[in-house]
Amino acid sequence: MAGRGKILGSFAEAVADMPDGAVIAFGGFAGPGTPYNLIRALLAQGAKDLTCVANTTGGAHQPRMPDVAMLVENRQVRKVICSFTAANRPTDVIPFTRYYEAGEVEAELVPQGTLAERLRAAGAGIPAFYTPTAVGTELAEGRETRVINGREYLLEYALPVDVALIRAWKADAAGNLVFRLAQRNFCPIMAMAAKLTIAEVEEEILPVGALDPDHIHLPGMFVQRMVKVPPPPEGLWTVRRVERAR
Amino acid sequence: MAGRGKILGSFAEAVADMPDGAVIAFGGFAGPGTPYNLIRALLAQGAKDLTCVANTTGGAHQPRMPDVAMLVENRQVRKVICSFTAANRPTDVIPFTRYYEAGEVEAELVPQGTLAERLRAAGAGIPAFYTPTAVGTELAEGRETRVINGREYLLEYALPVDVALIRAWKADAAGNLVFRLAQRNFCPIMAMAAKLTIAEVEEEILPVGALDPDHIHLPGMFVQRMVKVPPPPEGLWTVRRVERAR
Amino acid sequence: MSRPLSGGPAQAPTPASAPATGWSRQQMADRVAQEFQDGWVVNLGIGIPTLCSNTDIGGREVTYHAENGVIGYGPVLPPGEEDLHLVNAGGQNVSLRPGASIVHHADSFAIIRSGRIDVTVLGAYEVSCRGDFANWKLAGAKGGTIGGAMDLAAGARRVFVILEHTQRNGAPRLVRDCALPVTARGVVTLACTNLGLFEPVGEGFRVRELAPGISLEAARAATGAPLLAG
Amino acid sequence: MSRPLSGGPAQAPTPASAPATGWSRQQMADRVAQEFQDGWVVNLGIGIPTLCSNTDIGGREVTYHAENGVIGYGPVLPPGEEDLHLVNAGGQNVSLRPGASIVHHADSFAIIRSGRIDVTVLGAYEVSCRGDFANWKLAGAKGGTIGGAMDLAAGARRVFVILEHTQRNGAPRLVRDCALPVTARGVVTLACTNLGLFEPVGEGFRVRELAPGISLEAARAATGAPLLAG
Repeated sequence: MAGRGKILGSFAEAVADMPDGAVIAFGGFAGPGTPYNLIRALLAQGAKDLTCVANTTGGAHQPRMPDVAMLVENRQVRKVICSFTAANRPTDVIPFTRYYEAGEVEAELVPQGTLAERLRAAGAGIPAFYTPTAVGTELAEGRETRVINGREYLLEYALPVDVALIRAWKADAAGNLVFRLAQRNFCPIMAMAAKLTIAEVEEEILPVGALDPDHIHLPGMFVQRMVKVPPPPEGLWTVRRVERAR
Repeated sequence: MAGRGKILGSFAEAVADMPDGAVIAFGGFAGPGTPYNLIRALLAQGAKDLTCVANTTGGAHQPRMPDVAMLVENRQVRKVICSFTAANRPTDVIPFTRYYEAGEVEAELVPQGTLAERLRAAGAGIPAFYTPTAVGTELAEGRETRVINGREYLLEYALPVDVALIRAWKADAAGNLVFRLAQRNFCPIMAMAAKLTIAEVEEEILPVGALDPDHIHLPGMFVQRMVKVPPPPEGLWTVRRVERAR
Repeated sequence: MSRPLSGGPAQAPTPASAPATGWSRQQMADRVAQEFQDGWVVNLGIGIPTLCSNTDIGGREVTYHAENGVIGYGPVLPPGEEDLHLVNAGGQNVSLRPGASIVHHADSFAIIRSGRIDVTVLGAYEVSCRGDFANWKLAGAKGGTIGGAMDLAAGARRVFVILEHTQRNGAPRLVRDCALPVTARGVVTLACTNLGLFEPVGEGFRVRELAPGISLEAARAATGAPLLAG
Repeated sequence: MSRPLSGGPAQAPTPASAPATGWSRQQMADRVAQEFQDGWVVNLGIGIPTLCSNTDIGGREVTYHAENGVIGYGPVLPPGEEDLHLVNAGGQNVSLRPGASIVHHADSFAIIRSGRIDVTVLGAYEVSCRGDFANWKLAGAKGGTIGGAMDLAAGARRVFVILEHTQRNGAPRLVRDCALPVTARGVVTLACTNLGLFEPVGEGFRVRELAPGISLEAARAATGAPLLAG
């Protein structure tokens, strides 16, 4: 379980072979866990016709950090699969909205727990499952439901992805990852759902064996490439976000 | 998130109100994680007509430690749900076999991954899911299957339990648990599938806040009762097991 | 963290010449937080509900759970004191309480769907007297903001909503039937507005409490379904 | 951990007066372990397969995964040196290799079902030339020993089986159709017996290699399906 060359020297190198048409999952929830540096590298790399799986396309906060909506603006995205395709507050307008309303990008709106469970199912070899979420709503119209023990449930399918881009706190050269606090969020389940996982790592990547096996949140078998985030300003780090004024 | 009286002084007290007919999951895999002390207390408490969910009913090893088969021998069990209902080696005979072959106890044989996933589903509010496991075997005969993306899958239902009995390494008074190495196995998912979880804990139970939130394997909301395992001989500890001679 | 609490017995209505507006956003959150029972696991939605975690609820202890897997967070931290790795469901930098733990997103929603959340408090555009509510899609909008709301609505043991009693044009948000696409049906047990606390009971809303200065007549006039006195 | 390896070119058969029995249990495990490629994730079943983790496979590195969520274990430890919190799928006290990690049972089988296991090596009672195999239930038995075998058989990228070539009464275990209830159908790509390495190829077994002293005729006589020479 040696390093096997999982550690790369640059974000550009890490995403250099991203093919057009890839299905990419982006970790992160409101900042922590978001792979800002990998998104920036993907903007420069230019792969097109992407399907982007993420909790949001990016918020209405300042300062704006690299987000899925920037890939949309850069004409790299065919479709997004998210639990938010509009701003949290009706009075806000997020950058994604203009492209979506103009029909320049598709969107599949998925409840957040269903999104998480579909990714988890893909990583668990479970092709489909039933959930109580969204029963009786517009999202369930025309779809298959099933009554189990007297309650109605909606059939949902696994959501496998080609690539997961995530951010972690600590790593060893074998790819074992540790997340700090709210940074964990979607990152482990997206990696498990992916054929290829690329992680940007905040601390120096440790030698194999330096992490306690009981503290590892994502085993190295799920992580193929890692890049250390350099100090700012070269590397992008999470900053305090403020609500955009109404 | 104070202690809320989760720490009890004895195993007898912890299982005193176990009702007849309870569905009980027993953590543990080949030793680590097995709640030996709670099983011993349950033997003394005497609840009957139990359904026992566990990986095995106990092996053919020596020394024999408290196991589900002892509850069977004690006439407390109506049914077991396990991934082994015979000995690993055809030449061994496990204590359970005599009662099972005599029709004195029922058994449902479930593939181990399906057992784990059914417990996980119960703890995740997922009532049913599809799995590739056991398709084309005797276990799938007469049961519902479904072809998804060209492959055949078997429909499986969640397995909720009334009580989970588990063993952990460290705990705090809020019920947050940490398992050591192979001790984790079924313990967290059984607790998540249970209405009531009782844990025997190997180390002194720590004050609330003493555990690193990133190192907790099972949040305290899933654990209602804890008992510290006393030193031997009063408390039962895992011992080295040897294969019973053929 | 101590804040003045509203609620309690309704006071005499103010004169009609200065129409009472009832509770502020923080007062609504404070009033709802008084409903939390000792030992509850509570999930707070984006917007007004997140204000509940700043409310002093006396000796009762509740565990705040956020969709991103943070279990046991505390008040929002002031600028300069934030931990940038720690946010609640609204993206606010919060503190951790002793005994906190972290899980990933799938386990966080396992907690939600399996009924481990004693109450979720959500914002809403509309709530019906049958307990339906709508909070994810505006009329004519192409996009939506579901987040964790549909999972919470389907999985939590109780669903409370907090919303302004009327729209800006005066149209009621407490109605017989939701006009907007619903988030879930028949799940809301308590609606808190700036005018008071209201329980959907099928044929109408039962008035649990009115905000100071709010008369039953004023509340009725602003409501799109029957109001049943206490 | 270094052990003498068998395999390599078959040697001349021993005289018929002293029938060759081929490989020992450890030699079968050693031979199968030589098939492991650098970087593979390998799951070893109870019995003979667990012996593979003691085999020296040179500079290649594989990660041993056990059903109980231990990822990256190493050789079995001798009495007195065990860590009682650490067992493999066979309940043996093993060591950990650097880079090891631990997951719970549901995540362990997530790894299995999602195709992350490059190969599983399982014991078997029977294997058919179509790649079916049986390893969980004996004829007439009421109970069974499925363990993780059905999940592994359905999920692993490759399924190897290790078994004695014949039953004690001489009846073949490599057959056209399994007589016992199958564990999975059409999944076995390599069967290692005391007589050699055999690949189920539909109409029969292709002979990859014979153990030292084993003739093709002797292997044919002990096999219940056509043997196709390499």
